[in-house]
Amino acid sequence: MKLKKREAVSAATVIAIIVIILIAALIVYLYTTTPQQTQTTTTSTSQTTSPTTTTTTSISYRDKIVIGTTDSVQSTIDPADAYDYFGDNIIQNLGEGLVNYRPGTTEIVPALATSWSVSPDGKTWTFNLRQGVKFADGTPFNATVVKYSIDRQFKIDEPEGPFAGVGLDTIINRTVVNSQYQVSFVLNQPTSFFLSLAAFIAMYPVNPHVAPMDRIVNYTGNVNTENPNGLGPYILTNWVRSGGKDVEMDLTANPNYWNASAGYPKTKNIVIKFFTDSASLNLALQSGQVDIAYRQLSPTDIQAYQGNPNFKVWTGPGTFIQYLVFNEKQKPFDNVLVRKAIAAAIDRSLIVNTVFLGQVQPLYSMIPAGMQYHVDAFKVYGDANLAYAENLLQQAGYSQTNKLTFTLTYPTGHYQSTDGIAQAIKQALEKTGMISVNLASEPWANYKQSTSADQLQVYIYGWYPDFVDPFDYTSPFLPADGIGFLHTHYVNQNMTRLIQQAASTSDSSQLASIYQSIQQLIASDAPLVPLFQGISVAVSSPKVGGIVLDATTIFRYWLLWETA
Amino acid sequence: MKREYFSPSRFIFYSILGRGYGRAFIVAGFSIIAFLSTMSIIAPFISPHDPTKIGIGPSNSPPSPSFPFGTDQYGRDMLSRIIWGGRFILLVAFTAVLICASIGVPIGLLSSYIGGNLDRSVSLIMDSVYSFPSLILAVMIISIYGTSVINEALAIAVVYIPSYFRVVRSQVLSIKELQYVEAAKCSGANTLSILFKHILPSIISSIIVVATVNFADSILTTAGLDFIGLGLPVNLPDWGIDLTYGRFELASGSWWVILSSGTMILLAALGFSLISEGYAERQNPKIR
Amino acid sequence: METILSIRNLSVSYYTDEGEARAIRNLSLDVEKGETLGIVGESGSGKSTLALAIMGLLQPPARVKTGSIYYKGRNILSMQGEEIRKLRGKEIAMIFQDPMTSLNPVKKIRDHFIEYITEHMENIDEHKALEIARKMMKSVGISEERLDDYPHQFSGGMRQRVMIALALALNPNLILADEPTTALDVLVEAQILELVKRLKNEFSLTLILITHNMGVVAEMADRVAVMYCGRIVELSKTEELYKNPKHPYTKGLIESIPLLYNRSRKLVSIPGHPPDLRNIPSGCSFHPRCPYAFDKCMNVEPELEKKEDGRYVACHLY
Amino acid sequence: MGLREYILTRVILTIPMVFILLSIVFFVMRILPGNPVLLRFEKNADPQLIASYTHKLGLDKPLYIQYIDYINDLFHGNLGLSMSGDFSPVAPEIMSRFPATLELAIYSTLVAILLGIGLGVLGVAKRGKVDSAIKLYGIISYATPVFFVGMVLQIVFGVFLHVLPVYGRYDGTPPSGITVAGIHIQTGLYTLDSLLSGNFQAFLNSASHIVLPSIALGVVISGVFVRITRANMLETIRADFVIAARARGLKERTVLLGYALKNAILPVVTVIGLQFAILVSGAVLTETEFSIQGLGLYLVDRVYFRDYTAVQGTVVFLAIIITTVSLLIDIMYAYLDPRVRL
Repeated sequence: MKLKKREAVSAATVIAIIVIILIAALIVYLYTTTPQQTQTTTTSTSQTTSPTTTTTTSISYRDKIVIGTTDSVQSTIDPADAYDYFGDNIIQNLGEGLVNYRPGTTEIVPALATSWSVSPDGKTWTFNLRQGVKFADGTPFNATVVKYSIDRQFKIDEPEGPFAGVGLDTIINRTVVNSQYQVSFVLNQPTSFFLSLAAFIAMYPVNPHVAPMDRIVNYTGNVNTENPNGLGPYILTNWVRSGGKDVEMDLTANPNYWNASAGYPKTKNIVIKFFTDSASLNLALQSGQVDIAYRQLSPTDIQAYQGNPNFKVWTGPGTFIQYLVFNEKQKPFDNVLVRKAIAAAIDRSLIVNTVFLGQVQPLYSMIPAGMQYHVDAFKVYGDANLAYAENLLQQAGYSQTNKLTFTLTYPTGHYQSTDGIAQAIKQALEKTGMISVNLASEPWANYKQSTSADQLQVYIYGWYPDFVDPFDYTSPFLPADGIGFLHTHYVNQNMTRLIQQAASTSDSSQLASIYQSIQQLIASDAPLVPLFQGISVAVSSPKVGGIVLDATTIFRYWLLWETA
Repeated sequence: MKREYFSPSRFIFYSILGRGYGRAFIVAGFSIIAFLSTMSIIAPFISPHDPTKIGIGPSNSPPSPSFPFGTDQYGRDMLSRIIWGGRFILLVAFTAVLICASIGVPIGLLSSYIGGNLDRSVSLIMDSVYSFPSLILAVMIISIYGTSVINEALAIAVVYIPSYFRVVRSQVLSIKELQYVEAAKCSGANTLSILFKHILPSIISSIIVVATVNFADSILTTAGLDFIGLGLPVNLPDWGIDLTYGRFELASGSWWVILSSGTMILLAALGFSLISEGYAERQNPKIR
Repeated sequence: METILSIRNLSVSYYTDEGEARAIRNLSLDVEKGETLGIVGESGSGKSTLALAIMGLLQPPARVKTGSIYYKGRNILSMQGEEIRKLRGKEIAMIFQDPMTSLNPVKKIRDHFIEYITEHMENIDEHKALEIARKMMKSVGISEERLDDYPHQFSGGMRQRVMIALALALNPNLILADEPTTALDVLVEAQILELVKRLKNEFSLTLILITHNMGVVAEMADRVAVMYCGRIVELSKTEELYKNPKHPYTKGLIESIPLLYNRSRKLVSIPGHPPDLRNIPSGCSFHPRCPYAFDKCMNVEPELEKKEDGRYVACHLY
Repeated sequence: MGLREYILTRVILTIPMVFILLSIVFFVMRILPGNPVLLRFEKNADPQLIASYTHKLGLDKPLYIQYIDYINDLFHGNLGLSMSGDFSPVAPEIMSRFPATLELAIYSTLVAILLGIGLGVLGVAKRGKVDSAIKLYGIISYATPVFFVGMVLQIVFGVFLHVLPVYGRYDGTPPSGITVAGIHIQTGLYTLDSLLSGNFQAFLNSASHIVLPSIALGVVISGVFVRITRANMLETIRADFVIAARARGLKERTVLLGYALKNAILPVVTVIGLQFAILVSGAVLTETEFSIQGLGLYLVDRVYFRDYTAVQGTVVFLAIIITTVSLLIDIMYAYLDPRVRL
């Protein structure tokens, strides 16, 4: 009888094992029957051609495209407040700047302003406005509206908003209405990149009937009275928000859009669906719940989609960069030899190929490649230059037995694959035999706090551009007091002087030499070590067209189309 | 029914592995746990690679002779990660069990032995916490104090203290009036020695049942914390972390990462569940 | 006389982790139509197991090892599914020991009747079934309004009346009463026994009365089978058995009955305990407790044999 | 003890239990050294701003005053101001998130009960190997991380079979309920709202979204139900009244369902209350996995933003819900049992 019982139990175990094996076999079978992913990268570069020019009229288009993202509007879609990637991107589709970028380039083209000029002293910029433009609710657009919008930014003065964030509050002195359709900005000092700032959402005009002078417009559920924008290609028709987290956003074509006669937007309705993480976004794309996945699929996902005929992978230059930061208050990182040794020992190919599967590019300057005035300044160190690194470490007093030991901290829940980056850095540095790295991680909010409290030694940060200009890749990292948001405590009078010059010079050959000096100085002092620069990637159904990914990082819904 | 009293040798042979109901479950459970713990302890000696080292193999390569469990997204060896991956999750669970047993049992003993209003108040507090979900409280505590093995263990422990308290209390109340305790009282033994010498030994098997359930739950809660990003640092080799991050690779075809790590978590929780089921059967043979 | 139930060489064991417990050992017995057969013995002698075996209700870990039970020529033990289900209740009904727990606590009495009757007789609708129920309740002396009550609203004796009413509802041939009055107090016990007696005649039933109470058997039975350790050790007419018990165990049982009218007699109890069924003594299983045991008793197990006076005894003394 | 006294005692006992739980939450959250407002403004820490928000949140008062305020606020349904974004009140956010969690809880409990009781009865009815397998299912499903089950379901049904949505609660604008006699009824339970408004398409839309999450969570919880149903069934199946029923020749179906199950099911009801804790923990994970914007995901999000009041508010809300549910289930149990019902 005892035997009998054992039989029963073991029979059950056998059944369980068989079930598990069957499930496993099913998964294996299903995977092996899907088309194998190939390593060859089919670069489907930005197809900017619009459907009307490439197709015959017999093809019909869908009037709705569903976009999936893991982003979320962090607080509001008010240009006085929104200073996060997705909030800004929605404003770029619901609103319009005085000037804008030509899709696919960083060339500034007329938008709400038809022409502009700058005074000889470089301190007064005058814009001639497009006439007859109306907000979605019919409110006319004119110079008073522009002045109202800029004055409102000053009045609200949100410390965490975009206006103060890029320093517009210190750049602009006042706004002057010259006539109904002409407006001038008087600046405190000549600013070479003011036109780029004019294309930034902080200077987007808002609807005075929706946006009160002294208050940020919060969204409480009314799409008609709580969208301060209204000059862009789309209007907001539905926004499902729950507990500060987006669920779905519906946009529809703005009938009053100034460029509507040119056939924009291409697709009448845009639906944006929000996902908690890349895994759910990926699943939704595969299950057909979304047509386009943009920000943020994992490198593995993207690799899997390349070569899959059921999907189209779109890539564009990325202006997102990531870099290593030293806090010079933490010994021994006040020693330039130590910083340089680390800069030399880092192996970018390990990060690029192993962590990101080749989907990012190695970066040798804080100014990303492809941007004006970029110089590969950090190439002087090379990659995994162990001999040089060991030499520098010996000079600093370290050896195989007396190792340089420190903690590298990385954030979680904010950037992609930071654990892999940190591990790659650790492995490369420890190859010198003279460095021992401890890894630590903190959730993003704690991480920022620890940074501000000077508690971290070596850490990782990333940067998205506010406006497309080298200035935005130097000045924020290198404040005169060495604090800023990075807390490097790196202070160098020459650097401060060079950055001031870069701000006020508008001659491009002069700028080139100034930025070259800045980049070389960063390399030789190594307060920061650039690691890599991202590539913008979107994956869509093969029927989708019109995705333009360029250095501006603006995702333009109004160019999208999809065949039925 | 006759009550069995504690004797170490009898306990080992009869309670742990001895014949009787639920033996198959208990033996299976203990084997699983012994296997997993041994593997975790000797991981440095048996692991073929450094579990944290990236780029050991190609990324996301399926199981092959050189990488029997495949590799993950960074080209780390999954076999090594599986071998190492039990260390922290089991350590957290073990610490949690240790903490709440060493708080819950003495409180239960004292409170129920002393009785009166004190017992009533303590019971009320314990009852309030008893049905509270461990994950929620753990999320709350970790959100404030940050993640570490000890914080996670503490967070999980808080919710489980009442389980020990309740089982100890109900047993003590029934034992308290028994003759040999009365006899010990009369012979002038003090309260503490009665509690720990006479009462504690006779309730140890009930405590073991609670502890095994606690173990299984702690493992699942730890994995859950990993899943919502409040677990241990992600660079540690850990089953929960591999299962969480493996999910991001799953839809692209890397099933081996979640299959191996998920199975290990399941096995660990299953091992303890089997033991508790076995003991439950032994105590109540009807449910066989 | 017609034999209604015939048990042949029945052996039943309980298979536990601690070993095989032999509850019934090679037992044979015939029950004649219309008689009341008493089966007596201490607890653990296998009486209740025998009752369950007759009903085909043995559950694991109990199992029939050998033997057969013929009811009207059909072997109950080889019956399956519907066949045996239709036999139970319809042909053979059972009355249980504890009326407190033998009724479904979440069902009204009327529902007990209705489902019982309709599941056995397809051509009877609920309405007619209820009529039968009313009639049966009346015949056991309970007012029919109480059909709408739940079991917990009845007293123990009333519940046993309900159980009896239920058992007789389909007019079965054979009634197995397993300690029907043990759980009741003495006054109620007498009422119930009276009721059973009356109904037995009214419905011309065959009754197997299982009890440990020698007094109840003396009152009710035509014949008595004495069980010890899974075997029948003595079987004879009730009067003869009481007047002249043969087997030492039977003697012991009878001597342990307190008699009101004979206080001078010394009350004797059987020394020792019934043996562990997993470890039954060799030879006569009663020998360790038997005052007359001799060598043979320890080695050879006596068979139940018909003695010259027509009585069956399993003992080497005769 | 009569039913009325029982319920009364139970209700009275619940009050201090809720109170204790709320106090624990309060003190655990306050042991944190430093000012939570500082955590929020890591970057541009303007002392004046911090002072004003500290005051606004009442964090400048002595601890015991804060405690009194906290309890007082709770009585008025006020869970404080969120520390992220615009300091909006937490309570309305929680209420807007609650239906999603409730809907998931209802359907997954339904799945768990059907699966658990079905398998439990099947095992007892068949015994032998089927029963061993079911018993093992009960243990394994309890030991499986809920998100592991979810992953497998998402891959199989969402990606390979393309039959069910793998995330969210609804495609498009959720159903708005119905207006009856000037009163607008909107439960926030999309499946119910769509039925109320008679929109069958909307019902299919919302129902298809809830299928996978509730199966994932339901399967995991069903383990407890299988085990408890089996144990109770085995206990009742040996009960005298079941043997008596068999002896009356009742059909096996009637015996199992009408006798054994009908009596075994009552204790299962109490388990619904006990497994509620597992359900809530599981909901946090399931909501994260399926992007359901319920309370669980809210909690996780707010932790990430270090939104201290929102975390506290959510935990308090859950504490009240959990205590209430267990109270209601105890009362329901008392009503269901005819032995108590008099």
